[in-house]
Amino acid sequence: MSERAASDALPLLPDQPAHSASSVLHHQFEDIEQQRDADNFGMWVFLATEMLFFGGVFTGYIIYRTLYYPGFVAGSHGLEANLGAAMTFVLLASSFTMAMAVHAAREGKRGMLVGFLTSTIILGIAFLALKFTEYIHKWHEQLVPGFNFHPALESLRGAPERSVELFMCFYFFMTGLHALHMIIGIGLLAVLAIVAWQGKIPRENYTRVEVSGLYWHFVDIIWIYLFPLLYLIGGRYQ
Amino acid sequence: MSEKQPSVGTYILVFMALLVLAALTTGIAYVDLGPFNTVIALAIAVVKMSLVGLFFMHLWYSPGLNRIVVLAGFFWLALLVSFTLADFLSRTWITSFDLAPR
Amino acid sequence: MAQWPNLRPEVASVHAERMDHLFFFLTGVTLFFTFLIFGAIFYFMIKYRRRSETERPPATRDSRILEITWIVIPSLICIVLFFWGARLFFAAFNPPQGAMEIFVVGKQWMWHLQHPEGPREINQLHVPVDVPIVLTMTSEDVIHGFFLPEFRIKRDVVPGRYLSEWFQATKTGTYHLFCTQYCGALHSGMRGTLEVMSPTEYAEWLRDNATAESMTQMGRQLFTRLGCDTCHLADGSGTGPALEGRFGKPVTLASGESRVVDESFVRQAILDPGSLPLPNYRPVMPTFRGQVNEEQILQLIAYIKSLGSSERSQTP
Amino acid sequence: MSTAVAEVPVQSQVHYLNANYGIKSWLFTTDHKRIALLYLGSITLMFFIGGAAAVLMRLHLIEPAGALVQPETYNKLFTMHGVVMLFFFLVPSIPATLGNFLVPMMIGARDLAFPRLNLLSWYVYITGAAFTLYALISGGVDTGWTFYTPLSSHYVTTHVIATAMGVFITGFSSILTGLNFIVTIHKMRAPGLTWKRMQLFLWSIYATSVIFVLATPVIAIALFLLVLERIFHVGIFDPAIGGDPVLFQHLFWFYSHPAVYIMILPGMGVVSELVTCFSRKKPFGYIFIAYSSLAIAMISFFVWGHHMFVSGQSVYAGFIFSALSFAVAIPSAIKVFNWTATLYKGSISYDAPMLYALGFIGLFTMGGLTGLFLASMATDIHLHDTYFVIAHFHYIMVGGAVMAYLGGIHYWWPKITGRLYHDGWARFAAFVIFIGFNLTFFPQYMLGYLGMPRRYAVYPAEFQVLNVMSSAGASILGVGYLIPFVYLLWSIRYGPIAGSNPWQSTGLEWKTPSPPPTENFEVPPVITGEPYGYAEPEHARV
Repeated sequence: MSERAASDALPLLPDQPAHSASSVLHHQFEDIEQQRDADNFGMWVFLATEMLFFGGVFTGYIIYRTLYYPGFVAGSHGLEANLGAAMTFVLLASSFTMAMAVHAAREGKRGMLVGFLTSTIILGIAFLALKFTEYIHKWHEQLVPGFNFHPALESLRGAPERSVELFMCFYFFMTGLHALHMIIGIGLLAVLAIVAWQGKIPRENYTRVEVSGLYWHFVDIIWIYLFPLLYLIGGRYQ
Repeated sequence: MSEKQPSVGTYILVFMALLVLAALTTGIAYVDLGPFNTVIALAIAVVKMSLVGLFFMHLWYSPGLNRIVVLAGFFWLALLVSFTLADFLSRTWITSFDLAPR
Repeated sequence: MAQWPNLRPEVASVHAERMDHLFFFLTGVTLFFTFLIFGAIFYFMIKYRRRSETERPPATRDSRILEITWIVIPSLICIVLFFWGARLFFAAFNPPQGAMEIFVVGKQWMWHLQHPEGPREINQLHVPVDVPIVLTMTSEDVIHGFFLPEFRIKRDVVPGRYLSEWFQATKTGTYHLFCTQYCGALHSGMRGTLEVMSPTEYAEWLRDNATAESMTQMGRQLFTRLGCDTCHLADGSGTGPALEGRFGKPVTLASGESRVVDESFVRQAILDPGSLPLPNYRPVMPTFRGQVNEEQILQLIAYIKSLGSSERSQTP
Repeated sequence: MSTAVAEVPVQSQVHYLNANYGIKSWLFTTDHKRIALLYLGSITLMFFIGGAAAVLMRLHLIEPAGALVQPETYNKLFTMHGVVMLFFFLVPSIPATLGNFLVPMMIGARDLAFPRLNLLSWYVYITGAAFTLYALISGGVDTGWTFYTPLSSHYVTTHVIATAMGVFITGFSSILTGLNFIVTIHKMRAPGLTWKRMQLFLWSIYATSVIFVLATPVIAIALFLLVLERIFHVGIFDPAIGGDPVLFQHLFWFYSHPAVYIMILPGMGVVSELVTCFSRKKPFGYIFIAYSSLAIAMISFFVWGHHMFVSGQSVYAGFIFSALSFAVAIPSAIKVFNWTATLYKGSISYDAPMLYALGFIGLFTMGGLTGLFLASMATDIHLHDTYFVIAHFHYIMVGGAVMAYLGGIHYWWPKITGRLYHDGWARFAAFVIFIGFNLTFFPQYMLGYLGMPRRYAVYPAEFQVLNVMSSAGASILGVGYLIPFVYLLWSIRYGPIAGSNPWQSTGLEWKTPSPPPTENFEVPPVITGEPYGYAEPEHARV
């Protein structure tokens, strides 16, 4: 893309009426450059709010981890680390395909864009499937607080049952919140894929794809932290 | 933002690095390093986050304002965590009767 | 008929006196600045009122010195207020040695108050004058707040924890006791009275209200009824550690962490033994959660304390 | 009426109100001015709901044993008064109405950065309000607006989930509004409008938006965890499994203290505009007022622990929070001194907006200084959760924020509706509100010092005289608030036509005809000079 000064969007002369003909530019912006800057900046501010939204429950996690460390270690060993690792790989792959989708949108290649968007959606659904199976396992192991929390003795590993239940509360709250954001992301991308397939995403204005990409990468980053903090507390060598 | 963009090659390189780091995180967890397990796991997570943030989310190429917003987000998060943790940890310093259960 | 209210609550303790001094200083600062601002506004409104519609007042220069003065002066006042308040606060929550201990259990909409000598009261507390009284408080359900306005002390009563506050009455009389943390429907009914009596009256009151056993004796009965003495033998040969002379002293757990055996430690040991593994004892102690309520735990603590506890050490 | 302009002002033919007609043109509008009016209507409705609860409470407290309702109902009244007044009136009041209307006009833009997001924020607000009104109608909630656990999560049987979800949803409306303002102020300023040439109202709206965006998510997660704990009967605040109720208080107050600065900062912005316009003076220490808004926004996140000095928080954390609470008082003091200095050698007129502004400065000084009583730890032991706290925050919110809101509504009313209201009635209403307010809340300072706890349906008899005085003041205040409602609506139909600049203000928003066209400016303005150029000759400033 050329340098900013010679940006390819037609520079609007000051006395030209504000709303130029192309439907791409919204009437309140001077030029396409300002619109893209505003959209991305707005998304980053929204991601800052999401950071603090997850931050609230991370704060609780950090506090209770320092207060009830044995319970957290025991609870963490109750989780299947291999399943967690698989989910991490799936989500990193989906981030890659999402980045490629944004790249395709930039280049204006409709087929590649739709292809990468659908592969991101498929990987997202795969992640949710893995997550759902893990929840089923936890149900069978009777580790779901509130419903049937009767852990077998050896799964407590000597830690008090209350602290393990507290850890499982955190496990379900944090991964549940993350899964909820995944579902919203998949819905977003599905709509985007359809709109892209109909060819409504022109080369000059692909910010919708870019913004969805930012959201998807953010949800991936949350999982990058969730995996070590929930599954690998104090290492898995015991 | 619309200026330089990472090439496909960069994306593939970053993706490979992420996969290696993910494998590393799980691998190292099975090695007994005492307290360092947590430190290393978090360090790897920070590196992965920076890779995704800088390249996949184009922070490396975007104007300063977006970076300031990210830093502000981290600063406020650190504020919430540190002050709350300060309360919980300093509860047992008081020399009088109200000692929090440990 | 409601008589005209006095504007200052009774001063019944030395702390109340000191706190009032800070309160009056703050009132002075507030009144000074309020009259300063209101005065300036009225003066300017009258002196510089708009004479004619087309009046254009000349521009005034900003003055950096003025700005600095009204940053520095409020900052100095704030620094003084901070240290004065913080020192008084620290003193308010640091009871003197050997204070008389009263156990308080807050329950939805009533206060259970228990004297170590045995008498138990509801919504009423009788204490001697000129004796430092420490209130060790916990709640059985929601958060309550124990407020003695005439002593200017207040502390929330949080379930799952012991929180304490202390006072030393300098005047006899009947004083208010309010619950100040909203705790449900009859929060405003959760009130009581504090009777401060002369030492002789107090001794006489204790005799009149003497119960069969003191808290310690009730604790011993509970200790045997729940079967604690089958493991915790006096000579330490049982499956559990001997408890004689352990209260108030540090103990090292299996995880190497050293903790002082205080009320919270004993309460956690009773309700959650698994979380306090000892180095050379098997973790077989069952939890007594659900079998003992807060008052019974306090009685067990009183009994364990009476097993020759060392002088109450001020933990680090 | 001091604004008799020479030529008879004629109203512009086509403007944003008559650009198009019909319900759909209002419900699907993306024009920031119309959205501001939608907010104005819904906020006024919520204000009267909250106000009704307040009047009932004050009537109930006339007698020590309670004159009107059962204690359970009283608990529901003060909870609903708190929730509705704070989350549904004060938080969105100035930013969503005056902010939405004025920010694009003050920076010379055609609209906000994301107009559709702006409309979505109103619908999210209405959805949240619907949840809370459902809870109100079907039995109310009696946990207090603070929702402290474990009372709210395990021990009450009222509609906690519906109210908590209502507040949770309305929080997103604040986030969207804040996000919109931040992006608009950063990215869409007119050419030549540098940060130092922006009007002070924009500085305070920007600072408020920073708090909106960074604080609201934390109460969203706190209430979300509370609802989960209430549904599944187990959660991280549950003392039965080792959870700590004080953690909920940390998460709650991390939002709720910056939220009180969300409520007052826009009011400060309005007062900066009013004081300069009605004394025809450049603000004294413009940069100090501007930067103190940002300083308040920043430091307000460091101080939340002063709500928890006696709630089981550690003494050492208390020291940190107490010191920082004193630090946050300094920027407010700077603002008050600078406003007062602005009046010096000015040409002050006593229009209604100016009366509200001067009332704000005086009452905000009282409110702010009584905050020092609660920041200093020792006096907070005695005064916490008593009527002293009630008086303190009402002096700031009612004496400050609501007065500034009314002043702003009166000041920009000619620009919003193109009509002038009857100034005599307006000044009378301002006077009645000032008197009623002081009579209501000043006795509560004394009640607090005497030790009367807050949230009490019944109280000892010795507090009755002061309570009766307070209830008397409340009735005057209630009447005072009804008067503007009448003559402002009256002025829409019958008020004289206002010109584009009835107060001869130098604000950029007054450069548009009133009511302004949908695009605000026919020709996008270019800014050359400093703001508030009252001393310069009439047309020096474009």
